[in-house]
Amino acid sequence: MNDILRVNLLSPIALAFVLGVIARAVRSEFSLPKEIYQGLSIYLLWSLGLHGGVELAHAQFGAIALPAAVTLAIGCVTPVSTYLAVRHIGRFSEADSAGIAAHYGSVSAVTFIAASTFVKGMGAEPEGFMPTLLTLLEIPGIQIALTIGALRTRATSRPVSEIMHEVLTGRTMVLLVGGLCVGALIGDKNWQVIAPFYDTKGAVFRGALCLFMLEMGVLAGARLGDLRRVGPFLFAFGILAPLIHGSLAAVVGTLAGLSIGGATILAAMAASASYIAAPPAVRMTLPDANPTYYLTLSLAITFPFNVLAGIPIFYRIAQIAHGAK
Amino acid sequence: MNDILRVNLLSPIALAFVLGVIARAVRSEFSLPKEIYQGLSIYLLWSLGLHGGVELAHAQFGAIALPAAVTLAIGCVTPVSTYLAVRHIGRFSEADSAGIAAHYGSVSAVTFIAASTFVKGMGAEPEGFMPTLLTLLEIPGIQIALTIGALRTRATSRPVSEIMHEVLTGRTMVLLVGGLCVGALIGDKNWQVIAPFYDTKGAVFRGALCLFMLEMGVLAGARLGDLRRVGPFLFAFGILAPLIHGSLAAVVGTLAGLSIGGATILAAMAASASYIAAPPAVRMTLPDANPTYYLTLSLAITFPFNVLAGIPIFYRIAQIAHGAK
Amino acid sequence: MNDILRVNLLSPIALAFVLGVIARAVRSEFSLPKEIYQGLSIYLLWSLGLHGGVELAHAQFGAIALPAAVTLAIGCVTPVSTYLAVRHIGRFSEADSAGIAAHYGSVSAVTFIAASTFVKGMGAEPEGFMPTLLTLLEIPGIQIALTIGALRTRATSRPVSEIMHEVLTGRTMVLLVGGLCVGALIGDKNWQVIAPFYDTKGAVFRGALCLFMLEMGVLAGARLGDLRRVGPFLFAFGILAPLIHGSLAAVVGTLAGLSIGGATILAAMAASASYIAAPPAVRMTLPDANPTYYLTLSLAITFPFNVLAGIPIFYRIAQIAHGAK
Amino acid sequence: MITTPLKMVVIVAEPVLESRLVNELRALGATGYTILDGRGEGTRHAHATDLPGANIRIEAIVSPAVAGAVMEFVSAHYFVNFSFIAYVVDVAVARSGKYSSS
Amino acid sequence: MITTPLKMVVIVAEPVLESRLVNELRALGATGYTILDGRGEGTRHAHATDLPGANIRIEAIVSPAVAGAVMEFVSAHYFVNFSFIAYVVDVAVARSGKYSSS
Amino acid sequence: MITTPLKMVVIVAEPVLESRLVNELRALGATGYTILDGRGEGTRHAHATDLPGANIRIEAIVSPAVAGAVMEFVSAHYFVNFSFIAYVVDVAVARSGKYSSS
Ligand SMILES: Nc1ncnc2c1ncn2[C@@H]1O[C@H](COP(=O)(O)O)[C@@H](O)[C@H]1O
Ligand SMILES: Nc1ncnc2c1ncn2[C@@H]1O[C@H](COP(=O)(O)O)[C@@H](O)[C@H]1O
Ligand SMILES: Nc1ncnc2c1ncn2[C@@H]1O[C@H](COP(=O)(O)O)[C@@H](O)[C@H]1O
Ligand code: NA
Ligand code: NA
Ligand code: NA
Repeated sequence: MNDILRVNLLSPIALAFVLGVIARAVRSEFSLPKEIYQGLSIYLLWSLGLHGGVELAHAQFGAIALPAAVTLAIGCVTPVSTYLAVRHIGRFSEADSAGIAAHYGSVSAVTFIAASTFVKGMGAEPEGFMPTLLTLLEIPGIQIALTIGALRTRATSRPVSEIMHEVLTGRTMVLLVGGLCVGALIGDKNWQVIAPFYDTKGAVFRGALCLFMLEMGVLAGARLGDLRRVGPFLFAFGILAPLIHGSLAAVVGTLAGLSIGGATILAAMAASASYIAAPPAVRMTLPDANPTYYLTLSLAITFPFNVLAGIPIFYRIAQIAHGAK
Repeated sequence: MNDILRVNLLSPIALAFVLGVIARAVRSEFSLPKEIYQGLSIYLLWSLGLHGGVELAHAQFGAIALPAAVTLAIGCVTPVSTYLAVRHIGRFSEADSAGIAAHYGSVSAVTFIAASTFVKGMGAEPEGFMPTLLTLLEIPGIQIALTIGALRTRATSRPVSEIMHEVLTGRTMVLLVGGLCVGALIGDKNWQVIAPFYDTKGAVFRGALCLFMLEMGVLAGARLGDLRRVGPFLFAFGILAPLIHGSLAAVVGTLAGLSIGGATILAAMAASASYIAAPPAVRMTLPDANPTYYLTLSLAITFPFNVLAGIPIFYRIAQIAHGAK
Repeated sequence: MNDILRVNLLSPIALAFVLGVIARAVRSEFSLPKEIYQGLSIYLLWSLGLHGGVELAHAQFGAIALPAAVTLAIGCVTPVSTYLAVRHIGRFSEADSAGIAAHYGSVSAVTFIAASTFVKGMGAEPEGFMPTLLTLLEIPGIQIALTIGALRTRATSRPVSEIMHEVLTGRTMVLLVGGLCVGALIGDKNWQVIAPFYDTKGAVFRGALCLFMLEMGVLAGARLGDLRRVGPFLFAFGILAPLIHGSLAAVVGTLAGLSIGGATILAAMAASASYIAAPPAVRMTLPDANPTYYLTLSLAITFPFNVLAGIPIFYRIAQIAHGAK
Repeated sequence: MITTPLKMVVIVAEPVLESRLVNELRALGATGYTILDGRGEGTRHAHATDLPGANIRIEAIVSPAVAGAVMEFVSAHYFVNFSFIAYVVDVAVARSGKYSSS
Repeated sequence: MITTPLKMVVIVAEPVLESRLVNELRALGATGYTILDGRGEGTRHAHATDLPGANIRIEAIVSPAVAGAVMEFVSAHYFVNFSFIAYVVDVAVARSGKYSSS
Repeated sequence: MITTPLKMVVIVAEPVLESRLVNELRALGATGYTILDGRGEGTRHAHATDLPGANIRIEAIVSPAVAGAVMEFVSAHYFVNFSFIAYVVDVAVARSGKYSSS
């Protein structure tokens, strides 16, 4: 276990993230230009979709049914469990609880990418259809949480349907779903030509990921000051929730027939909290939910935890689960 | 023919473009940051120039004379034919006709790049000096059309000479002409070192081109709503003009001694309408020409037609012409 | 010598820079988007740090002690010599003299990169720890010059300490020092995976450097108009100072045991004038120092001189010094 | 030359509100608007963006009546929950016709 | 402190007009200007840019006389064919000398 | 609706001054500010940035007293050595409480 943790902590991705946090901690004004940061995330998502599509074209669809079902189930469970915990244990307002639930119900694509990179580095090649599962998990969690919120709180300031259209047509979905289709259509010959640029195991992709994680560190570091504001309950929640959601997903994923790599990635998805699709959606539908809570949780607690410790832990659990099978 | 069309439609470039259009059609707000889009186009043009220069250094200049003459001829014919058709068949104002003529007289570098990528994919290696011809075609078309406009309409609001200086020193010319010179000077040894990054047949170039085409699709999609505005005549013109200009150029190019690949690219240039150099130049010299007409034509009709159907058609015509020779 | 100069002048880096200057000279409005320019410099510095760190992990620290000492010595000598020359020979104000001294006391990372690229191209592989020396030279020069300025001129408008914090936590330091640490920690296995993207001898790095130099040329060209303003003394100083500082450093570096490549890079550092870290620091601490002087000197005179002529000259001197040893 | 006095409503708010505010301005009678991207700080910290402090600044030149309606509306809908300020500036325009939807 | 009342002419227009407008402002007596990049919508759709809605916002602080001249000029030259608005705001400046070319 | 008249101080200056100006505005009593990135030209040339002409435009809505203090302060500290202008605009705000630190 310690080995795996050490290996992960010494990966360029983790170290770049830590560097970004440190830079912020020493009050450096360093930061990637917003457009570069956005450009990198577009490139990463687009690569993920393309490469996923190419592999999807090879997958037999029998294999994907069960994992897909499990993924959707996770998308339904995590927002509810989150809502109940924050509302009834943490005693937070309905709006705050629903807002946080939307974040944990959805998924962080970067955490997904970090997990893929980790398991591939470990030699535990995941299923080719994992990016497809990512797209399945993006939506339902937000959907469910916002609906809970809409029901519990006074009429939301804007119809959920409208918001869901924004989520469904957001950058992440366009690039992932679009990339999957394009990747599945172009065929291997075309893929070979562009693979060195888009291969998610390649140097360009991983190099770009390092730069991106550096900025993620800066953004997370910028929120460290808010840690006091969220209080002890949410702080603990930000670590326990991913641990519990992720561990369960690692086991269930294994039972659903996923490889060790696949189960680890599924766990990382379940454990992760969205900070791209969810925040604006929640802001619009639940304006009285405090953004400091859900943003600090997602960016400054759960994301670092998953990237630095969670993923290797889930990997170990998946290994054990596979052994037990 | 159908094969060639299918091959082209399933290329990453075409599919990325289509994805962009679809994203827009479903009212997605996805779009590349402006600076990334500009950065990509700078990289593509600069690569085109550099690589072209390296190959130019190897070309014997006897071979280039005739194709160059033909290219200049095309640059003189297309704006005039366009002006006459739009003015006398379409009955549009002199300003509108001259404005549209300037766009069809000039060339779209991205169409050129798409054509090069297509023919190289087809194994029909074009002449090394094609990028040089591209620079020859950039200017005269605009020049002629603006002069027609200046003569026919009331005194333009700004001297054509001043505008032409802007066109001549614009991004495209600096990067293409500059790149050609640099590429021709550095020699093969230096080129080898940077080739993987700048090679127009390489993965980085083609990967970047995909991302660029994705945004091109978004930009074209954003103008689909204007299709109603341009009316049936211009719509038909936006498809027939490139077909006619391109087919003739494919034949003439073949007679001028160009290879199948070269003739196809020449045809694509003749068929294409500029949407980078021409619009601002026309806007300044012919302010009463309606931008909706020339921009919608260039971006939403002619560009997609060439990229999706025109190029393979011209390629087929070039094949036949070569057979007939 | 002429050979070396020619080789350097025909390098993509030098030619790209010249192209940028020419573009500006013909009043072209071409320029890289600010964010792309910043993104490129972040990538270049980050690569420099990472690769340097990887090599640093292999260096025995005995070898680095003496060169490090020499580097710090240079950091103390160059600002003083600059101050004295500008103040007492050039008869410029104390503020102007101190401001210029801060620039020549510090270092231009791009000049460092150009020098590394040049010597590696020459087959004179430099020591792995050179980037470490770069970080040593970044600070003291500015520090000393600002202190001189603070002592000589009326109380500065802002405490030097505060400014130094900004310099110490600035982009360059975060990426270089941070990159060195990350690079030293990840180990060769991780490095191999991302090397094609970050290798400072690789195609991506050098390709990106060309684009960056193109924009550097534009920025330098934008200041050519100010050459009149700086007058003959500063103009001569902008060429003689790097010549003298660089030549001495090439010799001293050789005596300190540096290889020909290492001594050349050290010379380039000593000769170079900062234009990223120094300007804002000087602007804040010495507001009455004329920015036109130090910016034109750094960007439009000394930088081009080093990149086009200085580096090969220092290389030759290092060769001779090594021969004499 | 003859210029007409009108009001310019300026709103500085979280970027997430852009499309919504634009629609509401139109609905309330504004015939146009100009948006600038900026950053800032105020009396609150909440900000649902991964780029802390990012803001949009919307300015709309409208009739005094529409200006009042817009200020009413935004006070009622945004002041409580959002990073949001709104103010009105007197401006003199040419072509005043351009600014009245009626 | 003593401030002097002056006029600030603000122009929102298509980016393609930037260099031209700057020259004309100088010619009409403006001693400086500040440009911000923005986006917007108005009553017309024409926009000769591949980025629909992109605009520049130019503000120039000038004397009332120059302000009038600028409004005259732009009304005559740009209102018909370009995406273009111009308005005047009252401002109070320090160092009023800075703003008169004479 | 009821709006309160206040002053908006607008500063256009070199980007290097940003953090410093923000602190000084707060110290002088401003409760917030909005910054826009721009470019421009004036009567002076000096500009310590590798991007000639780049500027920041800071606007702060404050009480008349604070406005006066800010203008005093910047006149004394920045006009001589920096590319810098400052002007005051009358604005009418809602929620005037937001703008007084007291
Ligand atoms: N006094 C002020 N002057 C100028 N802009 C302000 C002021 N107060 C707030 N703002 C802007 O309005 C945004 C939201 O303010 P707040 O709701 O107080 O967080 C801030 O981010 C600033 O950009
Ligand atoms: N009422 C308005 N308020 C603020 N900005 C406007 C208004 N009308 C037009 N604009 C700006 O002026 C530009 C040109 O307007 P137009 O000529 O109506 O297309 C638009 O893109 C907007 O940025
Ligand atoms: N008359 C003016 N109107 C608008 N902005 C101005 C004016 N004069 C100067 N500026 C702005 O203030 C900055 C500094 O001006 P200066 O100190 O004259 O160089 C310039 O770069 C412009 O952005
Ligand atoms: Na989740
Ligand atoms: Na053409
Ligand atoms: Na130096």
